[in-house]
Amino acid sequence: MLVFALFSIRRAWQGFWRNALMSLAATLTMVLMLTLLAGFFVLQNVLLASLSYVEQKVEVVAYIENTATQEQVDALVSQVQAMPEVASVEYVSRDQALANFRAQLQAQGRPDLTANLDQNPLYASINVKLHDPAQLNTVVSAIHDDPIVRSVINIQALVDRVLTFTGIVRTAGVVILGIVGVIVLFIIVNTIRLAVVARAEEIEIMRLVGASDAFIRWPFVFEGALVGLFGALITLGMLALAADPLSKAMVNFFNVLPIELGSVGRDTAALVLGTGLGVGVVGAWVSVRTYLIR
Amino acid sequence: MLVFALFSIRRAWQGFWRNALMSLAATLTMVLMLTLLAGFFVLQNVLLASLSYVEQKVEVVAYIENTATQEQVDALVSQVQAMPEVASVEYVSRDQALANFRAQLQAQGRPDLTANLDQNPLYASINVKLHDPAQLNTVVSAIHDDPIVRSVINIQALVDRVLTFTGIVRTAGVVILGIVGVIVLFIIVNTIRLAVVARAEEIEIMRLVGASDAFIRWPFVFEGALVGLFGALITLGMLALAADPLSKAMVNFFNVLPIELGSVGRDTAALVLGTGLGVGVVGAWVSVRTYLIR
Amino acid sequence: MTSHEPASPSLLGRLTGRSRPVRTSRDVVVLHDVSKRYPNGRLALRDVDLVVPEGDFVFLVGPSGAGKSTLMRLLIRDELATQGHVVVDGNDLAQLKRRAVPKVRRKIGIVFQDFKLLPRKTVWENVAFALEVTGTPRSRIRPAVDRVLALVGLTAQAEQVPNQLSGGEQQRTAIARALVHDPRIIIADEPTGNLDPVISWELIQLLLRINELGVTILMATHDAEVVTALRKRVVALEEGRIIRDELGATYHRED
Amino acid sequence: MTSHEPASPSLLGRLTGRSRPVRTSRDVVVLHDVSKRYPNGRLALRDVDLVVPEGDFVFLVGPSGAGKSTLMRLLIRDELATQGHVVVDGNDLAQLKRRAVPKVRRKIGIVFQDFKLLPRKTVWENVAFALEVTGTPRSRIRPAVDRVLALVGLTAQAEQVPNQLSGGEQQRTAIARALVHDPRIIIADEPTGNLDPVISWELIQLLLRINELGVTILMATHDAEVVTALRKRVVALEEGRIIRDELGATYHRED
Ligand SMILES: Nc1ncnc2c1ncn2[C@@H]1O[C@H](COP(=O)(O)OP(=O)(O)OP(=O)(O)O)[C@@H](O)[C@H]1O
Ligand SMILES: Nc1ncnc2c1ncn2[C@@H]1O[C@H](COP(=O)(O)OP(=O)(O)OP(=O)(O)O)[C@@H](O)[C@H]1O
Ligand SMILES: [Mg+2]
Ligand SMILES: [Mg+2]
Repeated sequence: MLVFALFSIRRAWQGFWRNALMSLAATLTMVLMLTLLAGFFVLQNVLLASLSYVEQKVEVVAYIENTATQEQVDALVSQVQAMPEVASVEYVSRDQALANFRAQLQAQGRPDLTANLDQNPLYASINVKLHDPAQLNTVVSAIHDDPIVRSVINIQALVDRVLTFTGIVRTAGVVILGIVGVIVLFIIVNTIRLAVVARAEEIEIMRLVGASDAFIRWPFVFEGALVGLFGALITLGMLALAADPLSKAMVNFFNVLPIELGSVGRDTAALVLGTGLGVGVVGAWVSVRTYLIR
Repeated sequence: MLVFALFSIRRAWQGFWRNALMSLAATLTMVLMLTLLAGFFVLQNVLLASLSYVEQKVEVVAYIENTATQEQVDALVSQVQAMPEVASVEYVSRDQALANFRAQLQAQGRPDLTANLDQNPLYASINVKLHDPAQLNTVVSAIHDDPIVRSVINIQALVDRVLTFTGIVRTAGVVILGIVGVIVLFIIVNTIRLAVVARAEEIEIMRLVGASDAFIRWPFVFEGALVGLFGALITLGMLALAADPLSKAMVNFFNVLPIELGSVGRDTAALVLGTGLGVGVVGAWVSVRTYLIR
Repeated sequence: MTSHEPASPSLLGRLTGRSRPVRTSRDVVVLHDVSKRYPNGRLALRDVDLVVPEGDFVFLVGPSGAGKSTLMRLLIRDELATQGHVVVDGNDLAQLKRRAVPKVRRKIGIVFQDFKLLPRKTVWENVAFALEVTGTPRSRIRPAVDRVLALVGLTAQAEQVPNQLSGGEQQRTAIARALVHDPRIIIADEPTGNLDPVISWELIQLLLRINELGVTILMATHDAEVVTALRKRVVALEEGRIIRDELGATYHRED
Repeated sequence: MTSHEPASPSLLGRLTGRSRPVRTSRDVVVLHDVSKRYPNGRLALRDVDLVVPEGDFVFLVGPSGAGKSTLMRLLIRDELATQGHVVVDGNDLAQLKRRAVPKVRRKIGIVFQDFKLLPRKTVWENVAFALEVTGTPRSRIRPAVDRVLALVGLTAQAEQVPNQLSGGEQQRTAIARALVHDPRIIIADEPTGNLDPVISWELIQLLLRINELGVTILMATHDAEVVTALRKRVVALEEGRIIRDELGATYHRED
């Protein structure tokens, strides 16, 4: 068994270098394709994170009548808080609302005209964040019926739009990643198959001198694995080198979006290695098979 | 000559179908790669259009002292208008500014508190649009020195940021398009080379029975062109089918950005056809060459 | 010149009675009523009956296209007979499980008419290949290959690849590969077609010596001189039929 | 048995004087002081002088590895001599421009020792190939191919691809391809190696008839019977040297 494994690995190694042209072509194709796949995967992750962030921003704002007592407000807050769809509730008093407004004006560099006011024209409000923006309606109607609520800002249309948009982008992302994945798989399997076809003669002779199927198959499978492994390692090396400057650049320019990308690095490595090895092995296995069934 | 062309084309056609496995593999690779290229090209164009739109938004706002006379304002406007960097100048009077502000508040669903004002707290302004946001500084300093200008909004930092951002995205876009392009070229040339290598024997025999270089080369070149042509046509067919729903979807969700994409369709078609044919022909030419120089 | 009698008629009798032939230790190759029609419709063998006892030396002669190579291809199960039974060393090839095929092939050493050498491997590697892929430990490969290359006179060419060899050298490489694993049966398809008379004779002497050790030899050839000189068993094919099967015969029919 | 005298010693004389040999209408093949060392260091030909007048019939004999195929490869400029001059039909091959090489090759019909048939083309297409790629109009290809296939007896196999052919049939396909464009010189490298005696003789008769039409024939062979029977010019190589060049000779040296 060990002898057999050693033999297969040695032959795979020899085969790889003996057909250097084919092998390097296959490896390079593998590298390029895996880079593409990894790139799309990372983009897809960034996209998903950004979308979650955008969706987080969806909140329900209910303006409170000035006549409402603090107890009524507290009751409303705790009632809303109790709803399973709700993530968090924040009460903004009238004074706070005015302060926010002033700060906002200042930040935008616009003249502050509230100084000329004799009374605070703003209403207090409660701002509700949801677990899932799709459940907006339930929450809105619940709040709307409370007597102390003056009005609920009609953000239904906006939310719908954001939801449809993020949904579409998400689907498109998955579809594109899927298409790129299929392209990658196809091209790698194809390259490996061509490499095997180019050695049909060798397989033929092996059969005729009495090699068993395992002796014919495994060296090719290991060779496919070798192509996959080399391809994946080179890709990961390149990505590792590129990751630092890239993520710095991202932090610099996207710092508006505090995106969580903790495990993307690990996931990408797993994806690249898995795809490389998997496609190499399966591609070789399938390609050799057609020659064995005779 | 005609006999030769006919011969080459006939042989190319035969060669294509006789090595159907190789040819179809090459064509499919071509299709996938061209689709990728076209996809990136379109994305890149959408991106560029979006960026121009964003950059268009960069404008200089100069607030005018309430003491300025209409003549002074007119003089300033025409002076600014005369600057070569400036695309357009708009004068917004104090009344207009207040009207805009009110409209804006209403649009945002916020309470209108301007009704309580005894006087208009806003200043008149001139809003300057630039041809190229990079020339902001010149314009700002020119305006700033005018006595009737109260202040120029300090959007320098923001503009810098937008410019750096769009610059980076643009460069990244070009770089990514370049990388994808190189990947595409490499893989197609490689596929064609493998197809030629697989027929080294045929070339050898042609040489030995006294075929001239042209007779050896051109059938292969035409075969490469055939692969390129088929690949490009299939790709364009697929794109044409996909274009309508895609652009509808885009119009639906990106209608905030009135992007001009008039000639992208034509450009993409030219790119796909050109790349397909070019790479097919050049790849075949180069691949055959190594066998002729002996 | 006596016409050759089948060595064990009882086997043939048994074969006709039951569909599964029984193994005998005496006959290594038995063809019973074999026909081969290629997929394109060409009938390359018709109703061939042939029994080769262990240790026999058989010349297979006949004009080009008579079916000699086809018969040999049936013996290593490269092709299956469309009719009849092919039994090699007691195994009915048509009934053989896929997994058992390599075992049978390893008992046979075959010299292909078109050599079937690997163009990217050297002479040494081409010969070693047959041992490697059947799982021979490396320690035994080296001496075996060196020995057999010396035997066919290719020691000096060991490091050349096939297209750096003369036709005869390629043929001798193919012969070395067929001998290297000490097969019990050697099937040689025109092994002297590209050899000069001197080397041809050396090769024949080699085969005779191997034959004396008990190895069965089946050799297709057009070399009338060799066949006539050796006076071994001659099986003549014509248009797929055995038209002559004589012991101690010459290349041409002696009337 | 008279030793062969170079047909036009004056040419040889002139060759030694000037580096550029002059065209003569009489000698189609002239090798002057030719040596060939392969890149791996093997010296396949040493100081070979050979003059073949137009219309000659020359047997090239010698043991395996003597350099016969190498000599033929030099004539079609598949390899270049490392020393000396190779002149074919008045063209010094070393001086020949790349563009002129195909023209010279078209004057030659060559039967390769390993056939060099295209595996994906049928017999008919393989033969037609040699005409197609040299720009022959289609209308002339069909009758020419049909005629030459009939000549070598392969009409029935016209639609088979090489691996559906017997060894001899493959060899005859290669011969047909060498004949189909009416070459002025035919170079045949062991064209009878895989043929039975009857077909061998038919082929030799064919070559003799072609030779009588004025076509020069150079044939490498190990077939002692044929060489001895025909009593044509015999050039014997050994270890890359010409050791014998006799008219009306036999395969083996007659001492
Ligand atoms: N794979 C195949 N498909 C179809 N026909 C075939 C195939 N192989 C061989 N033939 C035909 O079968 C016949 C017998 O072929 P075979 O190779 O057995 O002849 P042979 O006796 O070995 O001849 P030779 O002495 O020329 O090698 C020939 O006419 C050949 O054309
Ligand atoms: N491409 C090559 N590179 C290196 N050595 C070579 C090459 N081709 C042939 N040789 C060597 O040159 C010598 C002569 O080879 P050549 O093919 O000319 O012999 P030959 O006379 O045709 O023999 P045969 O009768 O066996 O065909 C041989 O020893 C061979 O090993
Ligand atoms: Mg045969
Ligand atoms: Mg030779």
